Amino acid sequence: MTNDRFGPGLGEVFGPHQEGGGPELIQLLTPEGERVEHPEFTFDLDDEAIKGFYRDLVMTRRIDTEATALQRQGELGIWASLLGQEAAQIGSGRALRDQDFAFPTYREHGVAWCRGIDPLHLLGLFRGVDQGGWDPLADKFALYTIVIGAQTLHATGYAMGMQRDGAVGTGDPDRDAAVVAYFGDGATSQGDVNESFIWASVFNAPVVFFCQNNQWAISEPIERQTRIPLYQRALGFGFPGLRVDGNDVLATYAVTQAALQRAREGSGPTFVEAYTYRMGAHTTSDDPTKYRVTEDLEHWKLKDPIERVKAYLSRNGVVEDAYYAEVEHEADELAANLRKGCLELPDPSPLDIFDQVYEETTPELEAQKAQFATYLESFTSSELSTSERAR
Amino acid sequence: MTNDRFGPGLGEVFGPHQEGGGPELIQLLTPEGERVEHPEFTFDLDDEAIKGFYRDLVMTRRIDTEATALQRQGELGIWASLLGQEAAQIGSGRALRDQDFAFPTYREHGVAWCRGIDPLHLLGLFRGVDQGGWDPLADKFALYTIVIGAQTLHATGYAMGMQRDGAVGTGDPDRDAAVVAYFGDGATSQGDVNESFIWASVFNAPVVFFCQNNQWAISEPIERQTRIPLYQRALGFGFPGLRVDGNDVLATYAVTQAALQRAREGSGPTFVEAYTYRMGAHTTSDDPTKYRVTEDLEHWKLKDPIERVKAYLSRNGVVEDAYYAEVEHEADELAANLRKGCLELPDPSPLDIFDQVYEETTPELEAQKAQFATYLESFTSSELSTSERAR
Amino acid sequence: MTAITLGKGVNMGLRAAMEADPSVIIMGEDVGKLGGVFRITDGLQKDFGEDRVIDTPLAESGILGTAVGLARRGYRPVCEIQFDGFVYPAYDQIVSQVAKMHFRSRGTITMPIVIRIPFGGGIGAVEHHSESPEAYFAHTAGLKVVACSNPVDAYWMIQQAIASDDPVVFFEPKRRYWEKAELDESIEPEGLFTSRLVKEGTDLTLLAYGPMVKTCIEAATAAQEEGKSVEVIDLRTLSPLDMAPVHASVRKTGRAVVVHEAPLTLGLGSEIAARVTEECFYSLESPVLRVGGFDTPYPPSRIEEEYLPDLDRVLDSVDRALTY
Amino acid sequence: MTAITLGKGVNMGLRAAMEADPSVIIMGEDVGKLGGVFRITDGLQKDFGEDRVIDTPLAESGILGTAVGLARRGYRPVCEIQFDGFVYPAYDQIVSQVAKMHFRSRGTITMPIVIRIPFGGGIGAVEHHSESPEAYFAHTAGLKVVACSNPVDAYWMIQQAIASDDPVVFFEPKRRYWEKAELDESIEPEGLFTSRLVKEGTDLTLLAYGPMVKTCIEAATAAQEEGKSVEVIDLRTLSPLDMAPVHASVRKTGRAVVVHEAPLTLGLGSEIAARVTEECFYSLESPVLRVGGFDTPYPPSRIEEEYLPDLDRVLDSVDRALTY
Ligand SMILES: Cc1ncc(C[n+]2csc(CCOP(=O)(O)OP(=O)(O)O)c2C)c(N)n1
Ligand SMILES: Cc1ncc(C[n+]2csc(CCOP(=O)(O)OP(=O)(O)O)c2C)c(N)n1
Ligand SMILES: [Mg+2]
Ligand SMILES: [Mg+2]
Repeated sequence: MTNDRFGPGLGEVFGPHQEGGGPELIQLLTPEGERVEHPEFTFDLDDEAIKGFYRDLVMTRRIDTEATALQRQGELGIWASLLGQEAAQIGSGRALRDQDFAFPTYREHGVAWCRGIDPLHLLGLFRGVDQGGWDPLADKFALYTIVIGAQTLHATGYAMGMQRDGAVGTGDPDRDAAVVAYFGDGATSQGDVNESFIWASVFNAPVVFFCQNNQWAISEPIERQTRIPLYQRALGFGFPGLRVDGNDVLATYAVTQAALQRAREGSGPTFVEAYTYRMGAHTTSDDPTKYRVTEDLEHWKLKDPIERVKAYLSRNGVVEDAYYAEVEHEADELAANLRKGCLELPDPSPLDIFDQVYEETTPELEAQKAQFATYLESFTSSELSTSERAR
Repeated sequence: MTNDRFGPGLGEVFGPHQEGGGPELIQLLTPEGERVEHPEFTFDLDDEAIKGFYRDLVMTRRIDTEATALQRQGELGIWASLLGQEAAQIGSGRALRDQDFAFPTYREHGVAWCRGIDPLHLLGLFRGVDQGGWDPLADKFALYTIVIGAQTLHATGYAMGMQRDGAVGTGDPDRDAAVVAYFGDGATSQGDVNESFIWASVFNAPVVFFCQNNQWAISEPIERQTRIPLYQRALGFGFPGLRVDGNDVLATYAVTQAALQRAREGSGPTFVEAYTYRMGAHTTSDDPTKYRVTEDLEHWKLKDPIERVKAYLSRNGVVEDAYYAEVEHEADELAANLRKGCLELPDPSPLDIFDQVYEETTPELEAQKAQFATYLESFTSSELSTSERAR
Repeated sequence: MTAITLGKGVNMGLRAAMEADPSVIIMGEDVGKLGGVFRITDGLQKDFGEDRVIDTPLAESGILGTAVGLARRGYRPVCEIQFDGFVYPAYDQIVSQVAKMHFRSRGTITMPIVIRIPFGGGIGAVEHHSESPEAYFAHTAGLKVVACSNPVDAYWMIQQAIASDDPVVFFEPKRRYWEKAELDESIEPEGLFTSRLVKEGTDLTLLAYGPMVKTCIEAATAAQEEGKSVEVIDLRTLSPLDMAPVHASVRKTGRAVVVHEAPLTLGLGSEIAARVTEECFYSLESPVLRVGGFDTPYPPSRIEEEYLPDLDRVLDSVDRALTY
Repeated sequence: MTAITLGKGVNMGLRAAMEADPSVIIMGEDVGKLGGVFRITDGLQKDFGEDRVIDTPLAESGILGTAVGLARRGYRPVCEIQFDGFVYPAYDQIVSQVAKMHFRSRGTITMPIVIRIPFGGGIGAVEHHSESPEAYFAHTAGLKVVACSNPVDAYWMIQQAIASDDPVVFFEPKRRYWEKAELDESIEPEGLFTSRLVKEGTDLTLLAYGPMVKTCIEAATAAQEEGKSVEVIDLRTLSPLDMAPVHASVRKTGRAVVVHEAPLTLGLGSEIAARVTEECFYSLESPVLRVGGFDTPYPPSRIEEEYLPDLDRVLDSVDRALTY
């Protein structure tokens, strides 16, 4: 890249890309739990808030481990674990205001928690009883989007709607709103994601592009998607890009908060790269041993997003050990309820699907539904169907 | 953009975006026809070459005006004029070596000229007798691509093929090859174009992305596609972007030549923004008076790509006036032949299309062809078809 | 009563919809100052402003993807796809997002999006400008698909499509944009998802939509001179299909021919033939025949008249069906 | 003779093709080290290197678009689409570029590209992972479309598809990946674009492809116990369709039922029903019936067994046809 005639060399502009995130990494809480200063960003909440973050982080991880267990026991078809990404999600999720709207991928269980969504509602999609059990509009949290990148355009369009509703740049903190679009490192290669950057930039839409760079897209390392630090992508589209330590809940909160505020004020989009690591498999169906070495894992264990908060709380005597036990206990209860609720999730009725295709159903579907109903009735409990006999 | 916390501000990085292309504009020949120095790029050919460029420019413009006339007279269904973009196309087209491959849009008539393609072959698509009359593989010039942006991925894939064939970075000037992908300012918004940037960057493919920023995408000004200078897009993908005066054939040649050489050597992709202006309508079907003011046109007339070369040749006594007359005469002949050839272009046979769908045709198509043949035969010259009677 | 073109009908319908409902917005390439390459949105940006008539960046997926977000925010986007052949970059957003959102959310989210597509050939255009992709959408559960064939329907159907809380792909027969008819706004329109009998007959039923309706009426008229009584139905709605009038007609005539510009294989004709045969098996005196474009890409325009079904090709099939 | 699974059959076929022809390359998401999410490309990158087995960036349009360029350079790309529901971002490149290139260039450019798509439901997956989009491609002139139903066909058909100079969309019935069969490589395979009679019968003809072939054979066997003689044809090729054996069978049995997982409307069943009716009109004792997925998006997996055609739904239609 450093060819004079083709400068500016990226190195000169951004400094070299370094292991561990490089000098551009914004950090406010070290892995050891020490607060550090950053010239541009400060965490402006008190220790009570950090205490709350700790609870959020633990509860979120517990939801995740319980769901993983449920999958192992065959109660879920699949589960996408967020292990290691809790801080990125809680930090950004807690920066949202009521009137803001979040567009998740399929992994934002921590953000859902911040939106006040009953974790049980997250399980439906993975158990196969629905495609998301919450109310996306009431909870201001879109349904999980599995088609990579598609939601970034939805987020941008929604943000354009906020502009048209006069919900941006009014100066009224209860009114000014913004959107956050979640996506992964792999998603940055999709046309849709890049188109959303163009729309957001051209229309100056109030959207924060929050990319959790967990270093992997299933088996593909980040090098398959980019040869420069991801946050620099934004510069090519004319809006700022920042890299924050995604395992640092304080920094993630501070940066997302500032980016959201910037959007709410009408200053346009920001790209936030939360530099983190996918500690688990891509999903419960995946086998990472086929494509990555455990050294990385060990290395990242030392940067655990929860441990550093606990270290901070303890070192500064913010909480007694009792608090940890309390939270543990609360997490146990949550997990137990989650498990109980999961097993009780009702299966959908095959006949209902016909009514859910359209707001105004069609004669064709009515007919198919009626025919299918008759067909189902044809199996009286007494006589078994051939296939049941076959089994 | 200049918000400290969200720096680096683009202004600091690139300098402000200014009318006329800004300080970043690479120019070697002024509109007045004076050679100027550039710190990084020099034009290393002699006056003979410039004399040749003049001829290329004039011939190309003449092809264009003749085609436009043919359309007005109903001999072509539509024509996409390159008026004003001749230098961008001749400068880049002449920088190509035999072994290089070019992927055009629908407007690269000047590049086709440089590839030695009979201008008559360009007319087929617009007359509706074929979809490009040349041999894309033999001429190393792909068929025109109308679906905006699609060809940039083809170009990148082709370049990846060159890599696999060991035709890159061998140091053998007759072997090392590169690809140039042409596209417009509007095309930069398409997902495909941005995906091609990602592929080229990640695989370090030998491709030059040559964007003719003619300021318009039909009726939409460049502001609808980007809020920063287009060449800066490349920086977000990790390869260099440059802005060259697209009305300066010398600068365009020098920059494209250097970018191609860089690609051939194995140093990867470059984005070249040729800053120019669409002097005519989008196509003969378009009416620019509906959306743009004539002042701009007047302003750009002063930067005409041909006039400045003529001025240079005359001022430096490179040619006698006789030369201009010669070229004019040659252009007249070319135009006359083009017109004659156009009128003589044979219509395709309706029955041939069945054989062109597949390399190995299918029984279904054979049957449809046979049935259609019988049907056509059913109209003997004696008895007219109902529709003909109707007419 | 004023005589308007089909293009003007859409334009007037859009204007009426925007006046009636401030949540209606128009998005697309060149729909603003230019008024669209076919001038269908002419004058709308001037009167409703840049916030409601949006010239978008050049990317169809972006248009549909942001429309999904705007719809979720309560807007009713009307997206213009400049030409039939350019809808494919938006295919993923249409098929996986627009079409499925209501189902995925079990009805909590509606997608009142209209996708306007000028379609079909016959205007001497270059490749990708003359296609008939309607089957790609009619095969997609969650979408509704209609096609107008005349100025009056154009005016009413576009308003009904915009009023629909379900996504509607709205096909406009571009080569009929300049066809004229009298519009009497006082006459109430039928429902959007209904077929219409446009010419009565007793010997055979011609089924068509969009550009082929005119061709079929002409064919029926020509057949009449030869003593053949041909009934013509304008299907108007392609998904859902309104088969009741079709079945009634075929039970009467015993013969049917489906006509469209789209390639034969898996075109609408295949579905209609299959359904008619299922429903009217014992009434059929000949198999349902199909006239369509050939199973090739759209040809260079100098031979498009040979490629496209025309009066003679329709009459040829009518004869084949009648003499079966 | 070795017993192999369907998945292994594709894997072995890919390996054989890559050994036979150095221009064959594999592209896709996770096809390298991981060997694909279904392990279909397992071991290939290790043995053929990263230049021939390419882990691509995460973008399907990019995969197909660069494949077009590689094909033009003389390569034979085999593109893996990870799941059926993720092919749509590549739809534009497939429909407007891959399918039309040979036609546009009047034969000077061939597109020997294979697009591998694991398709269909029944594996308890989340949304977008269980779709049957084959009709979207079979309606597209310029593409050829096939579907394998068993390990032996998987092994041979993938090699034949790669050897084809025309683009082939290759559908793999993902829920049958683990089905086993004996492979005898010494037995010459039939042509790629041929249907196959897999079970003889006299009363009715079942037509299926991919995952439904097994279901139909089971249904035919069950019917036998009830004294009904059902013939089963594995269509194998969806575009072109190999109708000769189908017509021969229906002329014999007088009745036919087409079965697929894809939604009924405009599914392959519609085209097959229309053609069979056109060709065998006087032999038909009942209309050709269709069994397919309902015209809804694919449902949550806990009820997919109800949504998908199964033994009973097929038998139900068989009875309806026989008693028509
Ligand atoms: C359009 C599309 N293509 C492929 C897939 C299959 N797929 C699911 S997740 C995934 C990797 C995503 O990686 P990334 O964006 O980094 O998100 P992460 O899973 O790491 O959170 C892929 C390829 C998909 N869901 N959608
Ligand atoms: C995918 C697609 N969408 C829309 C169009 C219609 N269209 C043709 S040219 C054009 C504008 C292209 O602008 P630009 O990329 O700047 O190239 P220019 O015409 O200025 O050379 C549009 C929208 C198209 N050809 N393809
Ligand atoms: Mg990732
Ligand atoms: Mg332009």
